[in-house]
Amino acid sequence: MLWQALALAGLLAALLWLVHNTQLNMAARGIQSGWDFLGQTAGFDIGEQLIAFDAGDSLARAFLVGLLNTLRVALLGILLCTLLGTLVGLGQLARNGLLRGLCRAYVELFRNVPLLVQLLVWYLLLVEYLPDADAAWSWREALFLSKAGLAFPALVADGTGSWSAWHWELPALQAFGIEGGAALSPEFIAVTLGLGCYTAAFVAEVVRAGIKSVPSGQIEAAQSIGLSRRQTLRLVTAPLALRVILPPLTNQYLNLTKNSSLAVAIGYPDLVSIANTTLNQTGRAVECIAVIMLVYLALSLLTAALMAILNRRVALKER
Amino acid sequence: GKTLDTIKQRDQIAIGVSTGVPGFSAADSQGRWTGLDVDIGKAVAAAVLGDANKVKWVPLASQQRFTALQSGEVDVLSRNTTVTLTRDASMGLAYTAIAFYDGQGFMVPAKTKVKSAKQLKGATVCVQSGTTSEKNLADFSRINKLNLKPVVFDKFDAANAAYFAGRCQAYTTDTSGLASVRAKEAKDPKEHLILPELISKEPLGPLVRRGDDEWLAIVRWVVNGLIEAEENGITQANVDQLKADSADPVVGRLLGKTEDTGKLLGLDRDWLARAIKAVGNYGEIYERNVGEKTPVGLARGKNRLWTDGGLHYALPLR
Amino acid sequence: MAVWQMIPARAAPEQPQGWLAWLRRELFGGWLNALTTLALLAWGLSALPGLADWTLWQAVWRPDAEACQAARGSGACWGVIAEKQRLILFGRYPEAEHWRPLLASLLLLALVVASGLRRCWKRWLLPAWGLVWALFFALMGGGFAGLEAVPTERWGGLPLTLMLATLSILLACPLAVLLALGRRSRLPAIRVLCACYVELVRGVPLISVLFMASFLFPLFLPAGTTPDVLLRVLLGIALFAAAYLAETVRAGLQSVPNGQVDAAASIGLGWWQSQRLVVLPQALGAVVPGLMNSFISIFKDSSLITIVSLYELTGSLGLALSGDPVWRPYMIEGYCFITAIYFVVCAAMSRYSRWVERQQARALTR
Amino acid sequence: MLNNDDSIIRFERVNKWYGRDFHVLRDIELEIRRGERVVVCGPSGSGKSTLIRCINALEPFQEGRLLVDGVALGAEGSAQDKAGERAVQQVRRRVGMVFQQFNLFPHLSVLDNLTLGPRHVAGLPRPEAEAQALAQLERVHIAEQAHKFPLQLSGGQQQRVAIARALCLAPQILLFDEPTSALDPEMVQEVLDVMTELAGQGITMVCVTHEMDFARSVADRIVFMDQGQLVEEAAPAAFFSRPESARAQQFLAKLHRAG
Amino acid sequence: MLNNDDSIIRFERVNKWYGRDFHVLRDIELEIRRGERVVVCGPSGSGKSTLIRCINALEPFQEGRLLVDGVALGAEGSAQDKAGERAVQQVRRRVGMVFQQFNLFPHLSVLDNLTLGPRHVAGLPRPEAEAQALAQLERVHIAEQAHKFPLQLSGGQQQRVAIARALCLAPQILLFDEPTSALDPEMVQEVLDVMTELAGQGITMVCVTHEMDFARSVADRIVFMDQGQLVEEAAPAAFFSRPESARAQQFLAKLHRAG
Ligand SMILES: Nc1ncnc2c1ncn2[C@@H]1O[C@H](COP(=O)(O)OP(=O)(O)OP(=O)(O)O)[C@@H](O)[C@H]1O
Ligand SMILES: Nc1ncnc2c1ncn2[C@@H]1O[C@H](COP(=O)(O)OP(=O)(O)OP(=O)(O)O)[C@@H](O)[C@H]1O
Ligand SMILES: [Mg+2]
Ligand SMILES: [Mg+2]
Repeated sequence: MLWQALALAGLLAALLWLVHNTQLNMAARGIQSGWDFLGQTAGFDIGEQLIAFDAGDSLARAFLVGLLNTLRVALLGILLCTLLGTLVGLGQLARNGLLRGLCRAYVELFRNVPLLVQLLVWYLLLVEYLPDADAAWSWREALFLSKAGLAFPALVADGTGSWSAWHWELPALQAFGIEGGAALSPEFIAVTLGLGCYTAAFVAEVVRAGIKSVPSGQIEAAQSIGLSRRQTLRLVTAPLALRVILPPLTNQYLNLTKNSSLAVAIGYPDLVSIANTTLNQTGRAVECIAVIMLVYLALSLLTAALMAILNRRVALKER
Repeated sequence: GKTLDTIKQRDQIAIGVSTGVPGFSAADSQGRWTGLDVDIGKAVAAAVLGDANKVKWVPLASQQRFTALQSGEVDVLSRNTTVTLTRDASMGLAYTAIAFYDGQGFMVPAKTKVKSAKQLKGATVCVQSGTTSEKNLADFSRINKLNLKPVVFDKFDAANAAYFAGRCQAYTTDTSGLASVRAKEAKDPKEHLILPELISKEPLGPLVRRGDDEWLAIVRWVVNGLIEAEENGITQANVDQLKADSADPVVGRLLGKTEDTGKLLGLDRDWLARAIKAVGNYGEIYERNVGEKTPVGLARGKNRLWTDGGLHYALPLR
Repeated sequence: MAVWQMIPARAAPEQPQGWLAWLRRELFGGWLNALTTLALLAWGLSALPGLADWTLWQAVWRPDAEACQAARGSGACWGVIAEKQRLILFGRYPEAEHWRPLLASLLLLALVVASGLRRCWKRWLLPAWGLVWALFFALMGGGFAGLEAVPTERWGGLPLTLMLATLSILLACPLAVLLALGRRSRLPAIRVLCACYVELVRGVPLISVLFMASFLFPLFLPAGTTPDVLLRVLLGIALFAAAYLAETVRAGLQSVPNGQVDAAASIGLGWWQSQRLVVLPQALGAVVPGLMNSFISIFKDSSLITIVSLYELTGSLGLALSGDPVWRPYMIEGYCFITAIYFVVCAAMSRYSRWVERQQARALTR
Repeated sequence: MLNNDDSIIRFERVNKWYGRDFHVLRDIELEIRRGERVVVCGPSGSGKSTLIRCINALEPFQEGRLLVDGVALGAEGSAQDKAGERAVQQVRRRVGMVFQQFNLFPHLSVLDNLTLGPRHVAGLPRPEAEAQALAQLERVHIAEQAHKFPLQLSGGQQQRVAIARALCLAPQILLFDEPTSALDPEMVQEVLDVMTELAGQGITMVCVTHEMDFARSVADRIVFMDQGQLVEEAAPAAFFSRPESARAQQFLAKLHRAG
Repeated sequence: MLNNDDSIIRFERVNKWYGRDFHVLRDIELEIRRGERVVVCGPSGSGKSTLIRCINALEPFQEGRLLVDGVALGAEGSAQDKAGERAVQQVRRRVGMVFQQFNLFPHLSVLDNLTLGPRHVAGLPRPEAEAQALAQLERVHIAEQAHKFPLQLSGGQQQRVAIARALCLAPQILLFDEPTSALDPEMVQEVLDVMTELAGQGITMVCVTHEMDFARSVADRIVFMDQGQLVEEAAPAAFFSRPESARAQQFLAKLHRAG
């Protein structure tokens, strides 16, 4: 009891001290604080946006744009790492020695190099080695790949609002690169590829461990009731392995989401990048960093909660 | 004031500089800091501590700079920082003097044949985050309906690298920055063109923390003193001699011969003489770091003295 | 009823042995297998020559900017490493003094390696750590005995990476153990506190912690008492890493059977004694791979401090190349160089962890 | 050795090694007749499990030949790759197996455990497969547990489900590998009872067990193994009263002392 | 109940619950004299382990009082926080305990296992502690294993190390919780032999065991528990020949059938 009270009191005192210092410091230096700045106009543009945004919108909306950009990268990265990771993980268990070796090498290489370096390399590869926007590689005049990213046809509305107004718009070469259609920026591609490939190495290990964790007795039992190799995999091994795989896989998804914050290093306007800009424009450092932390925390807790529900749904029923 | 006391006590000034803008503050191959911003810092150190080398240089990314100053990590922020109302009024900062008049411009690869920023419709523009440049760009784009697409990097060198790699069709920052980047970092400076438009006013100068007026005054008057020195023909070379035999009452006042201006600032008589002795007058600093004979090669332009038709108008030291 | 005769054991019929048989079995056993092999080989053969050309045959090895320029696109320019290696490895440390960071890093590396060997687990190891750290900082910082003083803002490159990684691991470990013990404490307040800390920290990205350490932390302290930015970043990484390590340690604690605690109590050991002498040694032993993985992460994560303008290995590569128009185009070669460094260190760590696991299994059982 | 039509399992000089040096089955010659109930016993590690796992093609062997209900399982590497695969599937359809650790599929309900084979191997539609599964569950007296999950059952119940699962493919042969040794003492009897019931129904059974009471009352023949060889085979009465080989005598002596 | 000076353990209406509802020890009244050898038996789950773990203060109880060698262990929450802590330490120095699962420290050599208590609790310097540990190892006849690690020993050897470890603090009382039930049958006897030897040396022993032969030949008294209560206590001869309570009769009958 005494110890608990002491620990709590100590912690509280430390916190109070920090808050007090901060207040003193901020007051002494005339730093303004508070959340009112979220309502101010942003005054800056954002290069990529899922919802309409221009410099006249509020900072709150800028944060929202950043958050959506983060989610976009995270979701695509999760998709990529799951696909690639599963393939590589299965490849590590393949009968073919060459394939096994390659997959092993993939895991070792991507796991043992810092993600930041990988992101920088991907980005460098894209902007250094792809052709300039005005000399883009094109595929059937529909896909264009260049330093400006990947442009592809998109459905667009011409503003009249009726259904017939929707039409396919092809990208085309203009004075400053590719216009029209939709495009993925090289920053986005680099972040997605980087996150996806990096996390895939970890997912591969998770998948491999999951499959190996299925007791051999289960597989023998399946064989002894006459299931073929593929049926065994589909009906017994996979569902059992999945239950083992799911929790660590969630962790990897969470890691990927958190790691998407490194996008700031290569100029992708994710939440951290927007917060950084805002911090500079308004000087509200405490608030901006709090926004970053709270948003990621909320994302983590949300994902964890969802996965916990899923986990419970698939958990083996015991007495 | 308190700042001055602590500085004297630790016998060192902490000065925030940028992580690398050639001509303003950049590390040379020996890792020594050089540049216009750096020289101003040195002048302050010489004036206050008597030694231009008693400085702890703190390189700061643009997001770090204000908190570093606010929190006391640096005493002066001499880091090509634009003075704006927000920064002055709400962020716990105070500007001292303007050391460099600048304006934001664009640089494009010469081969694009773009001659004016107004032709940049729809272009992708590399820009560094956390600067006034971002906002100016947005304003310029809106006013002229250019629909410019910014690609924002957290560091100056990352933005440079992306521009030179060809990621963006244009690069925007203060023209001084553009010139210095083109001079020092372009493989062939002729391949890049700085467009004529200036889209903003960018008065750059050292900043100090709010709440210590004495310290603010010291930094402000050191900068003014350097400009005044140029106006009065005091140079690094002749300062000692002038101090010994000049009969000019203005020179005498500046160099502490006839009047003790130092006492008013909490310094000694020779403060300005030492500063000039250490780094020269404003004109010398300018020519040494960014002038036309340097790789950066900026003409004095607006940064001439008012007597020559420029904007530098030192407040009278008396 | 029947009784069989004694049958002596004999050796199995000869299976084809050797690498040829291995190749046959592994690569061409079954048509699907053979097909895979052929497809992979075809792919490899189509990609390899180009790669080999680029990395080896067409590459320029001399620090010769013009030759590099000529080979650009077809061959690598390894000369850039030769030209810039010092800047990449030591950042902005004064060039004349480069022997100091080199020596300091070697000392540190040697000590880390020595600490990994069972043979060196002697009494002198602890004082050795103290001594080496003292030497490290003395060498790096200088300012005595004629050594030029070098402020921390000029430290950079590999020594900085090594120092940050090792020191933050050293700082994080004890904290992690305390947190893990705290999460299993009988006292609810302590349990909740530790759990909150761990979960909160694990929920946010490292760079937000680094931002906090480098931009915000000074605001939290009384004016004028701001510690060096290096120290703050170091603390930030350590506090962050501790949360992750704590979870690993906790898993280890859970793997120790309750009976061990009972037994320790029954021979009269108190709570702290039984944790220190009985539970922790087993718990930490059980999670060596997990701990090692965390260490690898910490080492890799040290690269993130470039984002807050400290020039460790990744940052000093940018410093070395991005400001130099002559060599900037060869960034990719630079990345290959530091990638190799990171890879070697991390792979060595994971090899080591596997070795330890095998050693443990062998040492403790018959 | 007779080659009469009655034989349903025949080992012909089967030899098996683990690795290169560990000779685990040595020149096994054994013939089991249709409907016969054989108990295999012997000390731990003598190769009993390996022997019956060969019958189900769960283990390959390196020499000799094994005929199971007319299908030939050849030695590993004997040139019949593709045919071998098919033979294995045929054998497995005719042989049911019950494991020591039950090996029920924990993610499927009892009913799904039972219908998995019939539906995916025999291709029965679900309703039929379920009807049949329920019938088998009746046979082992746990029809009321059909919708529970394996881990919700007691050990004895789990093992009975495992037996029902083996029966669902209507096998010619049932193999048991120490079906009661993972059970708590109280539950052993329920499983033995079910097995005794089955034995009365004319199915061929090969059973590895140390339950000597069961062996005595149910088996037609007892096979004693040691160090990978068949050492002795005899009718239960004869085996228990006067074992011939020294090793069997030793083994029985130990069992008695423990019992 | 007598309050003679001879008594070394005395339970006074001890009651214990697990959680709120599970009443595991009910009004236990039990007195054990110095030098007495008591065997506790009873069906699984009857609370035997809980009972003797209370003696070593490994389990707190909620009501009543327990005197161990003159030190009083109070009920949980009875106002003696700080004193309670000290009492627990005192008790544990006087009581040695041997567990079913041995609970040797696998990361320490046999010698270190034995010297851990003496060095860190009694504060003995290492050489002395080691000398004493070797003496105890002699006593259980495995001095030659001193430098091995526990997992390198057989179960019987491990249990003997555990006994030696308990002896190293020179306890007044030795508690055994089913010391042989985790052992392979061949190894049971070696441990029982060691225990019988110890019993001849006058130390107080409380032993939970189902080894009835051992109980018969060594115990001074047998205590029979069921459902958390003491049901019957008697001299071994009397207990085995004519148990009084119906439950003890049942229990013995089952044991006989199994044996
Ligand atoms: N996959 C394997 N690889 C190598 N050796 C094995 C393998 N499986 C079993 N063995 C060894 O083969 C021998 C025979 O094993 P088997 O399981 O057939 O014995 P068993 O008679 O069933 O014994 P038990 O009564 O213990 O089940 C044992 O010594 C065992 O250790
Ligand atoms: N920590 C606990 N929490 C809740 N219930 C417990 C706990 N420990 C034991 N029990 C329950 O208390 C009862 C008595 O346990 P105890 O271990 O004392 O029995 P026992 O007589 O030693 O049985 P056995 O012969 O199986 O060892 C059992 O029903 C057991 O399930
Ligand atoms: Mg077996
Ligand atoms: Mg018990």
